[in-house]
Amino acid sequence: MSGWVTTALIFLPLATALLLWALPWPRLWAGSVATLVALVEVGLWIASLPRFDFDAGLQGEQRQSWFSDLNASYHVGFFGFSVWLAGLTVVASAAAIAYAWWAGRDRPRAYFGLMLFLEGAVVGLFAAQDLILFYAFFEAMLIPLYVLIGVWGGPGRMRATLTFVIYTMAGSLLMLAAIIVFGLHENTFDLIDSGTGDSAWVFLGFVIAFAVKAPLFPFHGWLPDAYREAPPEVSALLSGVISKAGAYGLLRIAITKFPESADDFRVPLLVLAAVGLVYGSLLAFQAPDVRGVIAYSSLAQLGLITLGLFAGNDQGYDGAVLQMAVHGLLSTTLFLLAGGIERRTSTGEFALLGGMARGRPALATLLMTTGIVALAVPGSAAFAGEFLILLGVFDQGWVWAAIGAGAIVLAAMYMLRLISAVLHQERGPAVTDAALDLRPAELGILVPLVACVLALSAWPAAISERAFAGDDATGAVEAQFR
Amino acid sequence: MILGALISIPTPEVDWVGLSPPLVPLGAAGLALLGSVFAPQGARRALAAVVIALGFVAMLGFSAYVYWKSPDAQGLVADAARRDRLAALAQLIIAGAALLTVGIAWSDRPKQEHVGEYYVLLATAASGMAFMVSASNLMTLFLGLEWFSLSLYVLCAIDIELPTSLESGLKYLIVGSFGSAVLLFGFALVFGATGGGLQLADIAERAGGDLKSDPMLLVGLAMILTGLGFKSSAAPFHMWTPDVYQGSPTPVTAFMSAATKVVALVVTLRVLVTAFPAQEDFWTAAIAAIAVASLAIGNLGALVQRNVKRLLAYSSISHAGFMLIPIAAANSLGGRALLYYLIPYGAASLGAFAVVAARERELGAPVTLDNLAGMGWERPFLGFSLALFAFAFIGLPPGGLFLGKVYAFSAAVDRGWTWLVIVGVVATAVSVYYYLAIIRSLYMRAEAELQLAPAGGSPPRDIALSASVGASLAVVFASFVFVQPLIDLAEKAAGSLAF
Amino acid sequence: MDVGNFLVWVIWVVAAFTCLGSGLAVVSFSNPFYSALALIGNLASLAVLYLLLSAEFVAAAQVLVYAGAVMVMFLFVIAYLGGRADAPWAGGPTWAQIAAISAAGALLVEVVVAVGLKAGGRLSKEAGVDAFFGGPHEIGELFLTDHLLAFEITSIVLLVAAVGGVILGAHSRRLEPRLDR
Amino acid sequence: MTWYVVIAALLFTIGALGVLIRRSPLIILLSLEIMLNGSNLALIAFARHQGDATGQVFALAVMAVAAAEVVVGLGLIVAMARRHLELDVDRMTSLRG
Amino acid sequence: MSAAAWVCLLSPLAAALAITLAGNGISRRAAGYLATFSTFVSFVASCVVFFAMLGEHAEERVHVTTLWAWLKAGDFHAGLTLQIDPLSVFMMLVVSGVGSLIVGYSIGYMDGADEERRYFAYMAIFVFSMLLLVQSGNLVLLLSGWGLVGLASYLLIGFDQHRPAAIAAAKKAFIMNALGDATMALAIFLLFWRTGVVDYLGVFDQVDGLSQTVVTLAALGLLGGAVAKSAQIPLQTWLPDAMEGPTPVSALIHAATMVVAGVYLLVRLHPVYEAAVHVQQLAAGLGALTLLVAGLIALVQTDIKRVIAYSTMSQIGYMFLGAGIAAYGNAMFHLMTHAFFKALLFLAAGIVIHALAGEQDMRNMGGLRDALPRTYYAMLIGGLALAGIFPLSGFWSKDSILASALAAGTYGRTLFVVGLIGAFLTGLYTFRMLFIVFYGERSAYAREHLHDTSHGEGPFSMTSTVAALAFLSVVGGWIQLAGIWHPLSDWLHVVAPPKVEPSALQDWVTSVIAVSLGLGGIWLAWLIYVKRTVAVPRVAWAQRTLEHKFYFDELYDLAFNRPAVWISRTLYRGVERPLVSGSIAATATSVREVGRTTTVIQSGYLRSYALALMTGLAVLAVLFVAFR
Repeated sequence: MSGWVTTALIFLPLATALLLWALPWPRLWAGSVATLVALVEVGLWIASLPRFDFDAGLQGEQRQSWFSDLNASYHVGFFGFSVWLAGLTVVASAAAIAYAWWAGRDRPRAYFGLMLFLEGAVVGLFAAQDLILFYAFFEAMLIPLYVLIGVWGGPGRMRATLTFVIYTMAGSLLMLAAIIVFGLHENTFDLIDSGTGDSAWVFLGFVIAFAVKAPLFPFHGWLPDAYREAPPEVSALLSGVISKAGAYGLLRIAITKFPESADDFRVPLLVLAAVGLVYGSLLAFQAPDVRGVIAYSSLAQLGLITLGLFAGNDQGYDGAVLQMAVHGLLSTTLFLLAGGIERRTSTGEFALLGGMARGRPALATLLMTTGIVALAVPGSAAFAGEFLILLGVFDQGWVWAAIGAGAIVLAAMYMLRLISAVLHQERGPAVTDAALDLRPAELGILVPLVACVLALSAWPAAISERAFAGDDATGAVEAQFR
Repeated sequence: MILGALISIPTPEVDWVGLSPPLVPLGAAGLALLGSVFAPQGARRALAAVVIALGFVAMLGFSAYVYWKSPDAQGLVADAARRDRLAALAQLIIAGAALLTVGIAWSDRPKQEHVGEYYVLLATAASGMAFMVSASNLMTLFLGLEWFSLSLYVLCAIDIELPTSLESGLKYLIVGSFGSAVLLFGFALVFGATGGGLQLADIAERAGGDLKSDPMLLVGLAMILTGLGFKSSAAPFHMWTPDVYQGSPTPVTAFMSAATKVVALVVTLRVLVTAFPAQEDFWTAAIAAIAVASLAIGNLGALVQRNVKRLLAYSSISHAGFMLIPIAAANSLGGRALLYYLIPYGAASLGAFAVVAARERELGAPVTLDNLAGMGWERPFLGFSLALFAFAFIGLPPGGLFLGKVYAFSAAVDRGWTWLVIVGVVATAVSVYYYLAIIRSLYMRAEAELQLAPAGGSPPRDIALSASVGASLAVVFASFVFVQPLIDLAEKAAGSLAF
Repeated sequence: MDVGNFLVWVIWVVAAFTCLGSGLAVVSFSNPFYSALALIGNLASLAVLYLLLSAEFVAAAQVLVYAGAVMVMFLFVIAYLGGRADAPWAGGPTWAQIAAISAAGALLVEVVVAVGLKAGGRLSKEAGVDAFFGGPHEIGELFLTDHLLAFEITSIVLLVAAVGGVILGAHSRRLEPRLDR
Repeated sequence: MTWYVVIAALLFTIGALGVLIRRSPLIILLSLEIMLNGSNLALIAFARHQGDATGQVFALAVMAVAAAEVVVGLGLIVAMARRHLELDVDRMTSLRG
Repeated sequence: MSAAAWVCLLSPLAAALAITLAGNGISRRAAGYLATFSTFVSFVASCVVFFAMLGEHAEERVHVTTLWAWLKAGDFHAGLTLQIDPLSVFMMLVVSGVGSLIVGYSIGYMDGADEERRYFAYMAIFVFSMLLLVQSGNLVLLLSGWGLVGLASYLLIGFDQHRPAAIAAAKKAFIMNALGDATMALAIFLLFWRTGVVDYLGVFDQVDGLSQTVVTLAALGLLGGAVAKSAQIPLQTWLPDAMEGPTPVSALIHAATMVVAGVYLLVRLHPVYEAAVHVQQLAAGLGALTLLVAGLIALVQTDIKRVIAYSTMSQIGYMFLGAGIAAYGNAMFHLMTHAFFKALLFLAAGIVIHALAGEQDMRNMGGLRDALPRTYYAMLIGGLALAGIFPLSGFWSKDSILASALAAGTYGRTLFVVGLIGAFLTGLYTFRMLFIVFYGERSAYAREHLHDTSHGEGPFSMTSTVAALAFLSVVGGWIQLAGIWHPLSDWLHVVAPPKVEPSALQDWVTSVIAVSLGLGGIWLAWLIYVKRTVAVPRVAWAQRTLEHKFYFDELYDLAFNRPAVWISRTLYRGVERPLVSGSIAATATSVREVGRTTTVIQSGYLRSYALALMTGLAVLAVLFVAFR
């Protein structure tokens, strides 16, 4: 895998975004160009996959000095797990952009430019091998998100978006402090060159930033509003892709670069993750609307992924990566479906929905399939991920696995509640005959996503044994991916 | 005998090239002054603007040349000033800021009186600044300060038919003179305490040893910090800033926010590092405290502002705080950080005020967050630019200010003052709120709240202003990408000082 | 203490107290006209102190430039505007005044303490100076050699001030507010 | 010599006090002059003390600067008076917050 | 052989996918045929495997085949692996055989129902899942099949999507099963970390080396799954509610196949249970308790399907009992015969319900013997088999379990007594149902709604299935005649050799007592419901307890459901809103408030600006001199 592919994956959407903003495209072109570019990204990623050697370390590497006195550079490349996350990003972005194109958005040039900008920033984040570059992409994501939610969001968007950005900024700024302290101590900001740090404070700086971004309990104050008010495809990316940035950061930086602190703080973090898992599940159970359930379930899932990451063994790491990819796809699909439902009924309130399965087989099938996989029915990809995570964390103490297993029962409760409140029972007052089944375009967007999930259900090892070089997760982490 | 002595006085050699950065705009000012007196009324604006702009272009060229040709610092005119890369780089930034200001000011007062003098004063201010950054003794420092300050006092009040302009001018004048007087008394005390003349280098030579913690010297130092802190609008010496920034003509505000900061901070760095290395413990702590105060007051004060100029004024206070962090670090990384930071900061500040100026002209009313509404959609270029400047001010990539903060914080960490970084980080988090408020106004208001341009449609396109905004944007973002060349520049410039 | 020195001491005391008293008067008079007149007295007494400090040229300049030219301008403007009184000490002391006085007092004490601490050292010992010290020759030579640049800049500052004065003092044809900030 | 500096400090303080408590801009300008003169006295005293006439040169320059400040200040005050604005710094509070 | 096994497994999945993807592209009827065909293919493939295996030496009959590594992480490895051995072949035959019969029956039963295609897709998914369960070669795949059958059960119980009761029942079933899945998963984790493998053979190899605690915990966890899936106490309450689903579903999933998965599990994992003998005994005890409790509850049920459902619980209790005392062959034998006669009962009941336009309440039936004679006979066969009357299939299988219990020590003899009481109850409630439905006066409802049955009691697809099952219910038991002829036990011996062998005497004693007790029950039912010479004793508290099913639902509601709802609401009101979101709002407000205060200082008064400067200076100077 050539380094230019990595760079192209990052900068193709960014450049297209600039072009969209700068040139006076005809109204209908913006969406088409954006969708096309998003698909090209997917193609590029797929084409690069066969050339990726999953038994080796960093690939698709490119390095260019940025400023040498602090030893920062434009250094990008992919590991096994990051290539999957990048894949998740391009796939989910393509779906989101195509969905927006189909649904139609006001001021398309601005809108699609921002979406592409977001995509580029996230891919860059997963590829960055330099802390300053990583941070730059981490923060750059916020710009499009702020505007996308603030301009195209729902009625409560102002509060939602402001809370979201300020909260995440506050977290990530702590990380900036941590990065600088770490980078100056190591005399380089390069993730490959630098050694391990031993300062617990620096570690916590990173952890809090990622915990806010993910979010982990109790740093999720921004989550419900943001997920509810954003346009559905933006919520999809938020929960599907961007939340993974937090988990990725924990894996790539916090755990890898601070092995001692990670060990010292293992139990508190496991506690937070477990509490988040249960808490998110319980709140999802009482959420009154579709997006509320998905939002809180996302909180729970990120807690689960964190459990896996801090299990500290192969199963935990592999499972976490697998679960990141699977939850990303599922969450994207669910939010797009929620968007479809809201489009038809102009509400997501359970009290007003119901009975949508009748006469809408495609909607019912897709929502049912996605929901059932999302509640981790055994045999599904999500089950595989959760199984590995809990298997891994069992080694840290059976109680974690027991809590996790209990939370999965709760997951079944809230997800079935969602499914039946939307699809089953009596027809809700907001559901009219004008609410049609999914259109072919929507199917064209959603079916590939679901197909990916089902394919992963048939072969989860595709990711789980290809997440780390030679499927030696612990070894790779101990070697700091060098 | 007296006559004979007079004839025999050996006048010092004058290095005209070294002096060129302040002299060139001064010459242009002279030409423009003549023009604005003798040229016909209708041509005065164009004539003055073009002459002054050319002067600034030449100043850019000369300061670049001086930078290039001055790897080793040397004295100018009997060591009254220094010809070194620190000064040259600062002059370069000042020249750029002044040039962009001409573009911003072009449409400001087409039919007003004294339009020629307006540009003239801009040029004298710029040349005074250019001089002050190179000044190397207490007297030239003081004179340089007064030189550009007086120009600015007049510029602030130049809209004499506006009460607010006069108010801001008078406030600036009185508090400014007060600050100058304090600075002067501080100079006097330092002069008295060290007894070695006025040269900064000589002061350093004598201020060590048993004078290290001499009370008179320290009180003098406190007064100098106060006077310089006043100019860089650092808290608690900042209080003139919001009023003056708000009341002054917007292009003047733009110029002040960018260029005055450069001068004040570079001079602060030069004076402290050159003259008071022995008192480092004192002034680093003081500067750190001032930085913290500025960060706190600037950011908290900005939270509740509605007037955009005032908001940006508070933001400039907070950025003064950020830029004082590397000075407090007192290391060569700090020098680099400060000089790097100034470049994107100056550009962003100029650009933001430029957009405000454009909006102000369009609306014929002061720009508030409310009447900014919808500008992003109606004036795509200007609105987009203002949004980007706001993002850059927050320190979000890809604005150069992000790396400015990284460098500033690195300098503090390098000194071991991580707590200062934490303060900076918290301040940034607070600042997010009001910068986002600008963007919210630009793009996120409901249609009903949009403030459309007044009847008569959109004003004629102001190409000069747009060009200035575009140039500012380019600087802000290019400084993010091309860090190495800028850092090299800054490193060599900081090398002029003995850290 | 001989007569000459006593005389000098008396002159010093008188000048110093005149200086301080007139300074206080400037600050205290409610009528600006009187304040300005008091400032002239202040400047004149300062000139005496300058003379005592062997600064003949500065003293002369003080009287000519300051007390003469600058104060005439002041008086002219005051006369033009009419002497509007504002009584500084009318009414009870406000918190602002108290704060002002305490801040100023604190600073004063600080400087005096600093100087006093210093006084134990070298400040009491004066350097010996020759007859030319502070005379026009020496000052002129300094201005043309070491401080040539300062000299030139002083003229620039005055030029700038002149331009500014013209702009601000000139009659404006349009006085209706254009735009308020 | 100490006493000269004390007088200078006193003058400086009196001037500062004037700025702090007076409301008429004219008198504030006068008070600023007193502050500058206090500095000048200190400069000249130190010059005498060190036998270094540089201080006197500085004082002369300051005089010129003071004159320049006065010119601009008076110009402003005249401009304000012409606009029929009240000459009271406590009434100049349209810019605040 | 392995190819046939894979075909057997995947053919229903392919059918499900095809039906889903085709959407409206195929007719409803075609979907039914496709599903039936695919399950029939599975059956044929099972037969192929069976006959292939017959030709092999007994010791060579265990085959493991892997398609690909399903899940891998470090040391952990779970392949997409099938283990084909006599036990799984036996189960494959039962599942695909009964499955294809019942899917075929559905073509007639579901004719005209809305969204028939969805039904057949679900049915196909179920068959696939059940086959995955029984064929899987490792614990992870077993758990997958375990969960997937739960899913299919959920989908099919809630097939009637607009009925809230159906949806609620479906959710209940799924969630209780998810609980079982969770404990199973924990057991698998434990086994993996102690043995390093998850495939059966690997685990069994090492099970002896494990500590008693580990084995006990693992066995308990696995038992949790078995108990949930097989609706044994304490996780039994979902099964009666599951009768909200269509009747063929009840027959296939909630009688013949899925609910007996727990028994399969006990037998399949018998090395683990034999190592943890207390847990095995616990399973037997739970089975005995369930068979008793379910039998009692069945006495007061009025819904025909619920009566059968409780009888299912009760019969599975026998199987648990058998598996728990290590009489594996007998347990599996009963599993098979139960599949036949219980499916028969359900399908016959289905015909009754069908004929009465969906009515399930027995009080609205009565006297249907004339209208539905063949159904009556079918049901009679099923009832007799269920009651264990000679020589029907139930007799052979149930008695063999009871006889083994008699041979299994004191504990076994205790259970034996319970089993005998159960036999009596079985006769009683079965024939209570039969007599109420088919004898006596026709109810008003029945008179009004009964279809004209002159030209047959149902479509061919239904009647033929019932006939086939009736036949099997009669002869199915003859495959193994206690003490004389036991090919089934021999077949399974290589996988699960039983630990108890009842003597011929014990067999005889058991048979005599059990049959007479069964007949006694029937006789009592006759007296009460036909002759009406004996009145039902009225004991109010007992009746209420039975009608409330021993208050299990109420207890769980109180212990789990309400607390969960309450906790989630309280968390929202007490943590989420005030603390998590509230803290943000509070921080924002207070920071803004501080900002407002800051700007109050910015008063516009020039003199205060100078004062601030002066103050700052004074502070700075004082500090400098103080700290010099």
